[in-house]
Amino acid sequence: MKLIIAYIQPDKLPDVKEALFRADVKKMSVTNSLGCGQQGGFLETYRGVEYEVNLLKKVRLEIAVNEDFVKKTVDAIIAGARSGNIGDGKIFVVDLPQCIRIRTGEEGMDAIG
Amino acid sequence: MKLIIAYIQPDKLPDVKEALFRADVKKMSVTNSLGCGQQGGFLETYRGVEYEVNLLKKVRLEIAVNEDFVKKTVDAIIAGARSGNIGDGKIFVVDLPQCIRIRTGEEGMDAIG
Amino acid sequence: MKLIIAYIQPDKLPDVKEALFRADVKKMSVTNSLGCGQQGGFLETYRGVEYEVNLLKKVRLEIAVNEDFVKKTVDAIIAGARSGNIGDGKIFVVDLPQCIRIRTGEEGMDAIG
Amino acid sequence: MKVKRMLMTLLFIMSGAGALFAQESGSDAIQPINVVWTLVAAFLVFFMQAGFAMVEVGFTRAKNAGNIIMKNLMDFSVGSLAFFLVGFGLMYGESISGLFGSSKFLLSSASPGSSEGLWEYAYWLFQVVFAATAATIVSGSMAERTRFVAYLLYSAIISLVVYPISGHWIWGGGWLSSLGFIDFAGSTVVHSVGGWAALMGALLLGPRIGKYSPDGRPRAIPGHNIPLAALGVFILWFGWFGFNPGSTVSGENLSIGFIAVNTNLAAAAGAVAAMIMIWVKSGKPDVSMSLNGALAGLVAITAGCSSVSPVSSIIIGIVAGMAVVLSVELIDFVFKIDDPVGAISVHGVCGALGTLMVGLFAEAQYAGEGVNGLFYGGGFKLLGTQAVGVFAVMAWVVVTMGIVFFIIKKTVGLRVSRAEELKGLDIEEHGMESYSGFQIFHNQ
Amino acid sequence: MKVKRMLMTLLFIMSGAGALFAQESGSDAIQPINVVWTLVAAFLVFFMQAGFAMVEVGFTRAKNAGNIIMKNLMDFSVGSLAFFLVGFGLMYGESISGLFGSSKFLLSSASPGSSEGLWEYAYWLFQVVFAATAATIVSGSMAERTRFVAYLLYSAIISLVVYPISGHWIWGGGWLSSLGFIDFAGSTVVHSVGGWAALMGALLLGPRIGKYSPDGRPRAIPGHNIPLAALGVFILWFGWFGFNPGSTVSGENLSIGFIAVNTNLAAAAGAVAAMIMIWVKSGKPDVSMSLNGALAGLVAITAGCSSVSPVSSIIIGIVAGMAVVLSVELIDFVFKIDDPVGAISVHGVCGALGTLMVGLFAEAQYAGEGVNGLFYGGGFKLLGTQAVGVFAVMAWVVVTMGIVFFIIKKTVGLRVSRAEELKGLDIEEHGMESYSGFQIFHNQ
Amino acid sequence: MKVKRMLMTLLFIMSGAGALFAQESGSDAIQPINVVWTLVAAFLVFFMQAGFAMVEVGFTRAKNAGNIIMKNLMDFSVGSLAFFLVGFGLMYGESISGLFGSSKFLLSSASPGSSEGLWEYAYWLFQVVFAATAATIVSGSMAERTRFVAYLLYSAIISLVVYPISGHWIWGGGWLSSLGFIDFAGSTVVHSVGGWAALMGALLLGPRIGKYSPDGRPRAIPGHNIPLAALGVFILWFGWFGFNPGSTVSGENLSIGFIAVNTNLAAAAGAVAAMIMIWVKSGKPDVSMSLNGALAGLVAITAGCSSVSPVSSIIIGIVAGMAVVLSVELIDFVFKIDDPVGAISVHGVCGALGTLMVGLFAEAQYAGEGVNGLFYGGGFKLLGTQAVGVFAVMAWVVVTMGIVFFIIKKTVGLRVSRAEELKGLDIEEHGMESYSGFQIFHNQ
Ligand SMILES: Nc1ncnc2c1ncn2[C@@H]1O[C@H](COP(=O)(O)OP(=O)(O)O)[C@@H](O)[C@H]1O
Ligand SMILES: Nc1ncnc2c1ncn2[C@@H]1O[C@H](COP(=O)(O)OP(=O)(O)O)[C@@H](O)[C@H]1O
Ligand SMILES: Nc1ncnc2c1ncn2[C@@H]1O[C@H](COP(=O)(O)OP(=O)(O)O)[C@@H](O)[C@H]1O
Repeated sequence: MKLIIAYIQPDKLPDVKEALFRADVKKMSVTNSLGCGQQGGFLETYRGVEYEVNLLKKVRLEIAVNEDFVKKTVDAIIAGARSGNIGDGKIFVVDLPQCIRIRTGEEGMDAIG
Repeated sequence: MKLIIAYIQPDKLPDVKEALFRADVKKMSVTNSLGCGQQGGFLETYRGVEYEVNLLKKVRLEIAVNEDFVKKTVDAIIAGARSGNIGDGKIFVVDLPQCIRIRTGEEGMDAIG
Repeated sequence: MKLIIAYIQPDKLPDVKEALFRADVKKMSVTNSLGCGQQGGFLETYRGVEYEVNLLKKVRLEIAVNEDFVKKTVDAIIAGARSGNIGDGKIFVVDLPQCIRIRTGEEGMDAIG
Repeated sequence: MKVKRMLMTLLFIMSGAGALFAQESGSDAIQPINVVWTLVAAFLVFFMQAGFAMVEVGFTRAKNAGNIIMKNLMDFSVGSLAFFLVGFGLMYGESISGLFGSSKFLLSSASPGSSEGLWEYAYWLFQVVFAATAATIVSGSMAERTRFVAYLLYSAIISLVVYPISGHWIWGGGWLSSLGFIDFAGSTVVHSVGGWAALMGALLLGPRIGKYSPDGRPRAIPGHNIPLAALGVFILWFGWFGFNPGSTVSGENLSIGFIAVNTNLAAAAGAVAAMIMIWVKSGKPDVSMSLNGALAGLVAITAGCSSVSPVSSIIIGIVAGMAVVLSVELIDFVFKIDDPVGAISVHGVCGALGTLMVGLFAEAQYAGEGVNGLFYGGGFKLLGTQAVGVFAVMAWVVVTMGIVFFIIKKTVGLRVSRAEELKGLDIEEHGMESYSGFQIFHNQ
Repeated sequence: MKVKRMLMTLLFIMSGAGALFAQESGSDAIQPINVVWTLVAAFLVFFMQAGFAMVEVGFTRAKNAGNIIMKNLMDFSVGSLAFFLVGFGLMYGESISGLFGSSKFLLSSASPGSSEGLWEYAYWLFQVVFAATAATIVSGSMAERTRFVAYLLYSAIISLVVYPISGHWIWGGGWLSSLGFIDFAGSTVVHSVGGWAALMGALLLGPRIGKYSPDGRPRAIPGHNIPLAALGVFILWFGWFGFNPGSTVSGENLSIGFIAVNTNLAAAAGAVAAMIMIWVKSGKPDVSMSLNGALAGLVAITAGCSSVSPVSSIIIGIVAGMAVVLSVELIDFVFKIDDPVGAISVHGVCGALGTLMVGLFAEAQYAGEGVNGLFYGGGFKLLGTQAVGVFAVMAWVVVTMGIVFFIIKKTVGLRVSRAEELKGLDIEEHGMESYSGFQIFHNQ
Repeated sequence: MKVKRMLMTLLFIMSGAGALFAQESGSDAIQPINVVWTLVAAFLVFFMQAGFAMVEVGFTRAKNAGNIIMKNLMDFSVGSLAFFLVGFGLMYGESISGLFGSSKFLLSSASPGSSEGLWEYAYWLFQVVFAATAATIVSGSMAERTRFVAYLLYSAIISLVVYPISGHWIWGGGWLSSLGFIDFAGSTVVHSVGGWAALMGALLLGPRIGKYSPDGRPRAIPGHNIPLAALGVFILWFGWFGFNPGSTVSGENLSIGFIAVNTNLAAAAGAVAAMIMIWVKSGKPDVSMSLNGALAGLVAITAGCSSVSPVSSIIIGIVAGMAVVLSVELIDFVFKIDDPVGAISVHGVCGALGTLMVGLFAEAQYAGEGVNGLFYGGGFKLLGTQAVGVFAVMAWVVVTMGIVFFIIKKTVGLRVSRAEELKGLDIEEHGMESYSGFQIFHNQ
């Protein structure tokens, strides 16, 4: 199994969720995050002073999937999140040796879905 | 070493913390998260309109432990978090090759605790 | 590649960011987190009653880097975050087999930076 | 001086004492007590601007809070200037065949030399805060998706022309006032005008993204700060004690106490009724709906607060409280018009309803010689007049504001882009965040 | 009619002008200035509802904010109706052997026909906002764990019966007033009644989950919005200028300025004293405690604001400010009663204390012929009377409200389930969140 | 019945007396209407304390919100006591060669015996809320980095000495008043004094950490709660209707309406002008700057509100609205003084500007016999006098407050440590959080 971690633009979340649902990845966890990257950050001014935003709002997705789902999931995320502009984000894939469903105690691949 | 990631119901946090303390797992990190899963989500209405909550509040635990602690930790989480209802959550276990304590620079197993 | 996860004191964030920039690690993701550890927690009183803070505010850094950057990154974090007091935090290093840049679809090492 | 004369007659009908003074020299009528009372009331009504701002901010999403603040600040500021330049004159100037006023522009009727001249200033202040109330109602129904420039234009126009003219008909000695139409403090003049304008605005804007699911079911988009919204409602209730009792523009008119009691009872009844209604319908006592209920009661009693008994006020409040719940649902589910704060229902619908109910509950002992509603032996006469007024004003506003919003839409554009709406108007329109540092999830 | 007659004579003696008319026909004694003053004061006191709501919301947790709003909105709304139907009559109606009133139900004593009839409306409004103040105090001490339905029942009962009867004893011409008991603006009539009711409520509810550690040590459950709480305190302070000076129900009574000064000085002294006290005790100047200190000073001066000197007011404020800190600790550490906002200490304890201190600081030159406290040669007489009043009212409220809450507990149930309490009352009782979108941690 | 009898005797003493004097004139001035008006105005001005608190909280960061609340609560509380003990006497006591007052300490001039004696209480209340306004302005510019103890000391001193003395010069019958200097409601007496004190405070404190980049470019540190700040501005605007019209301290003076109109128009014009200005300069209509614009207009019209025409008021508002934007930039970019809320620009700069503009726009028909500004044929005479006053007061405050802050800095210390500033003053100075449970990022 793999644990997929993705950082996307917050306003892309609805689109990404939809893309994932279509790829029938129905389970995920979402966290707010601040990102630092190439992206300059849209210019914010406050009281006429330029506001140096070097930590930009991002949304962090964490999705545990079985091997055969990895590609579909990654593609869905890209499909939903890509705008072609700097700041679109990253996807990280980590090995996931073990997964347990608290409710049932099921382990491994059955627990993922 | 392993890095244990668990998603639980927010109102279970006190119980889980207690269970972990009893299993003397005394260190952890907690983050707010929104989860998407089987759970339909308790019905919320606002101004008489049903509120479609497809992202439910969850709490994310991150606990780094030594191999011999993995089972105890997982069991403690389950003990504290299980209600038997959909939405109880998941536990993910990831390999943790390296761990450093910032204060002392200690590495590996000594740094965990 | 490696995924570096670090928990630091919130008020150390500016220093750590600076240290990382100097080590030219320019990309990272930051999340708010509550930590539980050795640290007793500074004493807070509210309306004259002692406030038992057993979950302390921490900041969680997530940084994906190439192998040759791991040491520089870890050292930079330590340099910026260490105060020598309990509560300075931890650094966890996880293997990162795969990384994708959403904007371009680039994979692996090129996608990290 | 028509207004002044009307005022006198008003006082005459209402209070023995006041009338006595009234006969003797006109200027004597400008008693300090009346000026003080009118000003204090005006201050309270001004404060309602803060109430509206808080209600609208609280009932919408965090990412648009600053934009709503701006809209509320500006509709009052721009409106004040517009009403000073033109509006007041159109409303209270020399009447052109009962249709609109034609003098008093730039407050030319006021002067520091005489007590009437000075009174005119106080009177203007009381009028401008009413005009601004009508204007600010609209920002609620147009929240979270309107271009800021478009809103500025709208604010100027409603205060310049639309509000003053229908206002002239009823309070400026126009045709409706001669018909005997009763709208003591402005259920129709102020609230319905705002409400119908809000309707047209929301209609031409269309719903917010995500408000309706693909299959057309309405989705809830919960407000982000209920405590602030509640504070707003309390402030509005507080300000209403200036709005209704203050409309005597006379502190010598002892019925101010009576009017305040009616106002309070209707609001209380409205809140309770709305709570029960939504409780029964949705299974839980919804907070925001109960808050709307209080406002509904206040809006509804505004027309008749000096013409009906306290018990009737309670009934009027109950009807309004129930009506607002049904109206919100109707507009949301059936008409599928997206009104984030329920402005159309609270101000438009309940304003009309309240004005009509004067035709049912008016009693001579409160309303004055021979003025009785249907339930008190007055027959359908008054009810008819009230209906004429309600619909005449509705027609006027729907048509004029419809045109105004349409022109704005076709020229500067009424709505922000999809991207802007998703990111939020605070960042896109004003380049700032309202809650800097706070971790906020923008689900939709 | 006792009150009414008193009032007449009062006005008669008072105003030069009024006195003149008074000879001709009593009616003209109702001077506009008195009606205006009483109404403006009533409006200010109404606004205190917003203050209470904000204080209670701010000092409790985010997950229960909407529920607290609802409770504050509803105790005023339900209370207004209850006081209109029954309460006012029980308090100010024809006295049955000094125990309770028996007429004026449904405000039958008011009428639009005469100036006295009209005055009665204004007077009722001033009274209803006082009744609502007593009622709303309780929601603070019962916050975060009370069933909403139970609270609705409570609100109705206190405004229907409990408050009016003890009120009758003191302000309605009842037995305590005949004893010469002094409670000018309601330290006892309003605040202690609310405070003792709050005590019984908190007692029967038990502490919030997590408030006391297994070994019984109290834990702090910090409020979630201190700025809002502070705003609430400023609003209350503002409203108190209606509460105390307004209690002359006469603008011709020039001592209103003097009363306002005393009110302000006591509040300022209370805030400073509380800050220093907590600073010394806990090492840091706690914000919420200092805010409580200002309220403590206000509550304490309410009884004697027209009977003591400004310097005495400062002393009274200091005593109250120190007392509130000690009382909060006593209740929290020793009695282990969980009072989230400190309502029992602020309103109950400081209300009683303030009423007693009139017996120490009263001076004839302010309080009137021969009325002197212990420190001004009056001996223990007045102090004794004050004590009788304080404890009589305390006994009355403790017993009646104890019974009321007990019955509610045994029937509909007073407290929500553990699960509901942990999830928060907003979601469980009202199906909504107060800060939708905000990331919030619910530690406990 | 005793209470009531006492009350009556009390009333008898005073209003009996009042009536008597009334015949003779002189104390004819003490009409109930004037006392009521002055008190209501004083209450409104008091409420401005809440406005300042909310504006300052909203425009700064969440981690310091509680500390700002404390400072606002305490400068009023400490200030009230200080002004009672000494300040009032220095300002309004027997003048020592036009420099400072020397009697009326501890409000000794007031007494319950006569109507003048009672009037003095009302007058004191009106004065103390003005003094507190000057004091509270400073907390904004010193926000987020000042030691709490240092701030307490400052508050005491400005209310004890600094404000009263320059106040004496202008309102206490001092040398400036004899020169014919016009500052009707305190653009200079109150706002400039606060503004210049704010300047010295910010200057001696130095900028917040992170406010200026190493290369000296200013960085924005956005406020954390714009809705609260906006509420504060609405509250201030509301309170200003007590501040300016109330300064007649007479309800019989019918120009109160005229003054209120000027106040409102200047505020509206200021908001619009500031919005346009910042829009043009930075490309977006900044919310917080527009809010500052409204305040700028209010501050600027305060001096001349009874001396200029409504149209002039609009012009004055526009000038102030534009000036505040430029001034904020000048101070931020050029002088590199860190003023988190813009207090120096709004109160100092616009206060001075407004006072000077009286010398341009004053018209005899409003200002009284022969008082004309430069634009109305009065030549440079009045303008000169205004300039003398503005700069005299500026010099007085800059010097005295400079010394005061310097001494505090060298003794108790003015600023918190770097670590404390980073962690936030709420935790470090008061051991609490203002938004417990909320997830907040403290970027800087
Ligand atoms: N190496 C990294 N480690 C952790 N997070 C990263 C890394 N690189 C990018 N991110 C996250 O992805 C977001 C987008 O990256 P950015 O470089 O700005 O855009 P792009 O990838 O399109 O160039 C960043 O804001 C950050 O949150
Ligand atoms: N595959 C997954 N990847 C990431 N998070 C998951 C995954 N499955 C479940 N979760 C997290 O666990 C929570 C509970 O899962 P859910 O399916 O609702 O309950 P249950 O596991 O009892 O069926 C979800 O809300 C989500 O936060
Ligand atoms: N084993 C662990 N698993 C997860 N997070 C940890 C672990 N140990 C420490 N942390 C995080 O690091 C923070 C600092 O650790 P702590 O033990 O308090 O300080 P120190 O490491 O200096 O002794 C904790 O608050 C927690 O957020």
